[in-house]
Amino acid sequence: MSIIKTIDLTKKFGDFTANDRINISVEKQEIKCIVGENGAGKSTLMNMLYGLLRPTSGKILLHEKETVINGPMDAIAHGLGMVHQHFKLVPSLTVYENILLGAELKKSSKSPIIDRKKEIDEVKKLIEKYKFELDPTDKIEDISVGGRQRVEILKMLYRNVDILILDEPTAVLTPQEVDELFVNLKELRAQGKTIIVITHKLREVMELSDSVTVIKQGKVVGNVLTKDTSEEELAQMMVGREVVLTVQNTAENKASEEIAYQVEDVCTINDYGKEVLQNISFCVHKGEILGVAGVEGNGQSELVKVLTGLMKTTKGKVSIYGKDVTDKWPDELRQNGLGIIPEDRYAQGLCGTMSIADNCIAGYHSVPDVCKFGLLDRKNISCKRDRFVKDFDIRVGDINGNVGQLSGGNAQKIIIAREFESNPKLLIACQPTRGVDIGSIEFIHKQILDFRNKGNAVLLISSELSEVMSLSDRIIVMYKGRIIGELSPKEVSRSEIGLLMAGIQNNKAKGAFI
Amino acid sequence: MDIIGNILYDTIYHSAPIILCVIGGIFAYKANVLNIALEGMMLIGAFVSTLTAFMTQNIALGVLLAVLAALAFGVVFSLMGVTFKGNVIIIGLAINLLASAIAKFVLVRMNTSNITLSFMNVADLKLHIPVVENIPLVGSILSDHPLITYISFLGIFFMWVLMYKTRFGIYVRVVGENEDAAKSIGLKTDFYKYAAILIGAVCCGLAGANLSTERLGLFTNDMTAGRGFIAIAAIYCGQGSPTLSAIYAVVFGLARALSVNLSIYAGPAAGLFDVIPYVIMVCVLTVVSVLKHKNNKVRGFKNE
Amino acid sequence: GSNTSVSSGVASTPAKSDKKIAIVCDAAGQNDNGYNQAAVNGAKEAAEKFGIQYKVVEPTNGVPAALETLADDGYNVIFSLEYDFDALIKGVGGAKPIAESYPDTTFVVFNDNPNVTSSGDVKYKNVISVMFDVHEASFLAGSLSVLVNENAKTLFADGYKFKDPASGGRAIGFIGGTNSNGITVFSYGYIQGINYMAKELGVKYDYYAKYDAGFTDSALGSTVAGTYYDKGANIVYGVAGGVGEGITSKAKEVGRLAIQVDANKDNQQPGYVLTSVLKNTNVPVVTICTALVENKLSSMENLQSYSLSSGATGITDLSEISKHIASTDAAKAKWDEIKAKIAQIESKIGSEIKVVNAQAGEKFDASACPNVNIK
Amino acid sequence: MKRMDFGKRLVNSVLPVLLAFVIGGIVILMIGENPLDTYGILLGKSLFTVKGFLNTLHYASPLILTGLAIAVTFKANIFNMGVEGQLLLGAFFSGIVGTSLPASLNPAAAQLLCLAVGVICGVVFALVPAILKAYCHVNEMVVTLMLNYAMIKVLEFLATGVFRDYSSGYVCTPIIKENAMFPRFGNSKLTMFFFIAILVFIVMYVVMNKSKLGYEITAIGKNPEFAEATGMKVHKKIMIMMIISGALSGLAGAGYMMSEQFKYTLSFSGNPGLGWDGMLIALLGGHSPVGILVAAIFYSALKTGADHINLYSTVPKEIVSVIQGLIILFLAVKFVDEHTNIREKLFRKKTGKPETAISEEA
Ligand SMILES: Nc1ncnc2c1ncn2[C@@H]1O[C@H](COP(=O)(O)OP(=O)(O)OP(=O)(O)O)[C@@H](O)[C@H]1O
Ligand SMILES: Nc1ncnc2c1ncn2[C@@H]1O[C@H](COP(=O)(O)OP(=O)(O)OP(=O)(O)O)[C@@H](O)[C@H]1O
Ligand SMILES: [Mg+2]
Ligand SMILES: [Mg+2]
Repeated sequence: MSIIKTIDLTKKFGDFTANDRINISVEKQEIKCIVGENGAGKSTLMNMLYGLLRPTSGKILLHEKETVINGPMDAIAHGLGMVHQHFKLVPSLTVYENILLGAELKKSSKSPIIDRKKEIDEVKKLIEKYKFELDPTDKIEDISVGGRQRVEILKMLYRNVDILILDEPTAVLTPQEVDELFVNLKELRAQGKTIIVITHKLREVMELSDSVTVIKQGKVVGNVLTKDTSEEELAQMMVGREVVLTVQNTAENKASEEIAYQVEDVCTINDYGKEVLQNISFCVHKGEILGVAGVEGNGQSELVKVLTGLMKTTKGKVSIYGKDVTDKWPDELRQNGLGIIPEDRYAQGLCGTMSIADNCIAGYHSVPDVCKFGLLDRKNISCKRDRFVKDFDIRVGDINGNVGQLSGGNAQKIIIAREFESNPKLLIACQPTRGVDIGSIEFIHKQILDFRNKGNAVLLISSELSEVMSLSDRIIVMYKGRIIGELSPKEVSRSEIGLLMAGIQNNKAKGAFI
Repeated sequence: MDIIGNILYDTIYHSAPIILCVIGGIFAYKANVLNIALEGMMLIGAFVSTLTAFMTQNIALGVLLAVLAALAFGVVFSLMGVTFKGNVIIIGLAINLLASAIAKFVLVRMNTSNITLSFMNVADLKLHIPVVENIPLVGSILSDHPLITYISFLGIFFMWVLMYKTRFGIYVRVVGENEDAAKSIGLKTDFYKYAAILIGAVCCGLAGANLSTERLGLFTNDMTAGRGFIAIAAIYCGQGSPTLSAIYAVVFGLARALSVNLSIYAGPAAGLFDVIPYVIMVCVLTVVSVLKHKNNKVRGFKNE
Repeated sequence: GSNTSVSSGVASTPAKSDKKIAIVCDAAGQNDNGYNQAAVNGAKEAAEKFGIQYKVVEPTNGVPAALETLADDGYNVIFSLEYDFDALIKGVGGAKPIAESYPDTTFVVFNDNPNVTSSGDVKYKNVISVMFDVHEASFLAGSLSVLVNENAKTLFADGYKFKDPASGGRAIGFIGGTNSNGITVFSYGYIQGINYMAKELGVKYDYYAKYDAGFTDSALGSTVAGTYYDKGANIVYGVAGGVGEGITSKAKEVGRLAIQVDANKDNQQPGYVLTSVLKNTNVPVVTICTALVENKLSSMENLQSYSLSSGATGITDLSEISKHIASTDAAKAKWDEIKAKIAQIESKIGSEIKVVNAQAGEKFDASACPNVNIK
Repeated sequence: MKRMDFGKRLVNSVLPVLLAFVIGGIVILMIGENPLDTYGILLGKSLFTVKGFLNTLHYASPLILTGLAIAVTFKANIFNMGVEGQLLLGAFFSGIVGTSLPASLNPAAAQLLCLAVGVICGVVFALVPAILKAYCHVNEMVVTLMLNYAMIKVLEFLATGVFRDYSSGYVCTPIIKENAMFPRFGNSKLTMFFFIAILVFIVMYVVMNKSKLGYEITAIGKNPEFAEATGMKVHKKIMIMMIISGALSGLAGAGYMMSEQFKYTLSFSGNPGLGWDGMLIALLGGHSPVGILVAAIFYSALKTGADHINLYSTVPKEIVSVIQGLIILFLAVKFVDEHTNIREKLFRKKTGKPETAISEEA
């Protein structure tokens, strides 16, 4: 018996069809994976099931009855809960307040005052029932990402849903946390819940699911049972052609002895005065890619901010080819030969409401060929833009339009073009392929390797473990603001790095502190 | 001793309308809507309360209509700002201008430069608090204020409860902090923004009635004289906490009281005393901000 | 509209005239219940009497612009109530003085006599300066204040809360809008009046004054007055537009007295306004309009001074406050005695009593008022 | 695309004005007057006679400058509400210098000197909130609002004290010397000041639209984090913008002093004040220099028109304030911009609120 079924479900945003006559069916007590590239329309589909979006046409059947879902509360009333890709938690509130948000317990039915004690007790019971690890009185802003996800799941379980939708739940977890989550999910399935998981990590699909639906450009292109398929087959369905799943760093390590980038003893604190970077030291040689691995929230963000001039150090020294650049501003760093692919492309890399041309010069808008006597040379800028678009195969609808209209991959390519074309000697690449489809990943990875092969240095920071492992010549792992170990990607396994990322040091990590 | 008593009494006197604006304004602040129309809402409250009292000789009705008038402005503000998503700073400025223009227009039509309520004596509106009244110093400070002044101080506690102990308060804060989270649990975010703005309007209406009818028995053009902006400064200094922001309102009241009471002794420099409250506010704001950012190592201004 | 008669109007009386006059208000506007409004009322009266047309203007782009436009439009007499004479008399920005550009228009300015050459001669025949001897009126108010203050217990019934003069009640307050001659002229005359009476009675008075209360924030007026009442003042004199309403409101609240200015505002808070120091701008307006219709304008003196006897200035007839004098015989007798005393002083002003006229540039010497202790 | 944008902007600016006029018209009808006649008087004399139009241009001069002063900061989402205070300070001291100059000084030199003093005063005063904002993260809007009140009081103190013209019956500083006054052209009030304002307008047009600084201002307004990350040194740019804003305000004050007021009075800048008018003009002109130029002239016509309403009709001129308020109110809402609005919202979801971006797309 199918518990959820959609019939020709369609969603249009203006002229753009995000979901095109989607037909899927989920059986009771199964784990269903939905895969697809970024922007394929997975979240849109789930948002319609959860009532956040209204379908343009088509039907949703719940328990084989046609149902109109008028918003999240309605969905929950129908026993359907969702954990979003971007958590919907309130950082300044506590765990219990977040779980009970919208369903607060009052002193009595007439009293307007909330009963704090009763609420905490209730949440404690819930946590015990599902054997999650959480303290109900912690503030969300103080707990780990994994913990936040557990809060999101509990939020739904408290509301007694029997269908749970998880949108890219593993993106921010360590391999160990992923395993734990999978155990939790399988346990929930055993207790009778139905689970839909959205992901584009094919390895996880194979490990977790009972059946898979593949969506491409808003259409269902495949519906298979997990046991009948393979990663390669799924990848081909997703992209529509054969793809190299990961570009391998096959070239021999030609790293020279010359140190291109040296970071010594760097520390910094966050707004609350907590030391979020503790004595970070490492160096990158010419012709080398140094990967930084770690679970998000362990200081990589701060490290990147410090290294790209967005944050100041409290201590330590950074130098590029021997030149001290500690606490220099981003423009000075760029003048010193640093190229930057920032962590969040729409926050730090691009301005979505400015034109493509304007974005093509950002960060390099003072160089003489675009700026003379303080005035911008519009003609040269347009030429530059046209060159980028051609050389990097950036697909733009309206060449005079804003960057916000570009797809994620193409937007990222603007940054890649801008930074590589300025001939840096050192590149800091932070999450270079986040939110980019498999085809573009291939392209970007190749660019980075080529850059390295020309004898330049690269610092690669990514939460995507496979990316770090396949590209880097050396890997350092960050945990709680410190470097917990350095290893060679060729000598360690995925799970060994995973342990290190979780703070558990094993003996293979040579010289835990460098 | 006497002068200290006077200064403290005046502190309460000058603080009351600002506190009302503050405790009303914090909800909008928490809901992430910058309401700079506090000034205009207070002015229209002051105007309508006096006008109504003048025409009906009924002060309670005056206060009621003042609140309704401020509410009407609140509705306009919400409609333009929340429903139509206009720029709230501009809307706030417009409302401030409009309130002043409407009052002036009506006064011109009434052929007068101000409305004086000669049928009543504001001294009769003062409440004598039975026991407190007789305590030396304390009595002279805490007793003999009009009703809305007491309401303003009690309001601090009430708003604190509303903000931190009830669903409504939590939801307003959630809407301000993470609108997506609010939507995901089915909150009508616009409803909470409206409510936050309208609470502010009610309080501003009361503040206006307090300022004009209740304490002076008269309305003159532009009589709010920037008090709404002071309230905004206090809200910023206190970061939207009802108690903390109200304390800043009192600080301003104290500065005003000092400037009025001490200017007698200041000789020719007395004119500069009026600068004190504003300068104090800027200094306090600077100190608060420096403390808040003392650990800030991140460059830039994205959060402001 | 119902207010046509305020902004402009034509007389309904048969005596039709083709003459036009205009009043250019100062910042307080035509409905200030005082100085401007009185002038407007004067124009209204003249219109009814002589059938001339009148126009009231509240300038937004400055007085000179309004003067020029009105002169262009052929107004015969333009009364300018604002202190803004440079464009009219001296000419600014290389332009000719307005008075010179429009020789056929008569301009009337108030409270100052800018229309003189460096040698003291009249500069333009078509400019008339109107001065009020408000310093003398203020002097009367000062003397009255002391007399009332000393006898407050006797004069007034219950309900008032005067501070006993013998124990700290010998203080008087003054609140002015800005620190200018136009304001200090009132204050200095007032001080002298207080001093005169205090000396006669052998007492000393404290004098509290604020000269920069502005003209709008009545709440401020109320609190400042409050501090003066607290200091023992039983009477506070306000020369500060809308701020003055705050003072009377405070007077009522504390059960004491205020003195108002410009128009007769004694019934603003009946019983709590001792008197008003008048500056009846309607009188010169009517006088000059009369000259206009009688074609005697050119022969008019270019400096018109309105003394106490003209009725254009002075203090009110005290009829409003009289209603609040206690009904005891003692009170009535005392009140009559005070009124007689004031009348007697009035007759001496100008001759025996010389009052400093700050507006005429005379300096005030505080040491000449030993019985007033200026705080 | 560009044409569409322009059309949209035009509609978004014109529609609120029309709407405000319609509502104002209803009010005028309600008090029994003819709105069309009133509006005819309001705009006719100030726009459609030569002298009237030149006078309108004259009164537009300070408004062009204050409008630009507001726009240059507002465009970067820096809210310099202190334009009024900066203008007054600039005006005050240019007036003081103007009175104390030797009468024999060459007029050009005298005028330049006065303007320079005005500019410097505006800049110095703008530096206070600028430094507090750039280096201490103090909210500039609240600070500038507070400092305005403080400045008005300080200037009143100075004008009633040391710098008082004792020969005058009211509070004012002495009138400036003849050589510091901008002479008028012909019988209208137009002076050099208008052409200075136009010159500044041209410079600001280039700065805002063609220069690197303009590019950076736009970027800071649209995405400060992006601006910082691409090396625009936002704190320095805040200083620069505030300095420009202060300089323009000071210049506006000095010019108004030298072409219209000639002395500082307590109502020097009128009510609500040239700085506040500048805010309306910047909004009306959509923060673009050309828009500001047009808006300033329109607004100036309204202001001179208010005098004419006073003279030639019986409608209270306060109706003009009501209409102004309504215009601003309606301007706040983009009438025909739903499309871009939604796009902006989408975009904001991606970048905004750092604390909510707990998990990123992977
Ligand atoms: N509100 C909206 N308005 C217009 N277009 C939208 C809207 N929401 C989503 N889209 C577009 O619809 C398409 C599908 O988006 P959706 O978020 O469903 O993708 P997804 O498969 O979840 O991608 P990801 O893996 O990045 O989460 C995208 O092209 C997106 O730009
Ligand atoms: N907010 C938007 N407004 C208008 N069009 C949009 C918007 N978002 C996306 N689009 C359009 O939808 C299309 C799909 O965008 P989307 O970001 O989903 O692409 P994608 O499939 O994720 O591509 P990529 O793999 O490069 O990230 C793009 O061509 C873009 O022009
Ligand atoms: Mg998605
Ligand atoms: Mg994408």
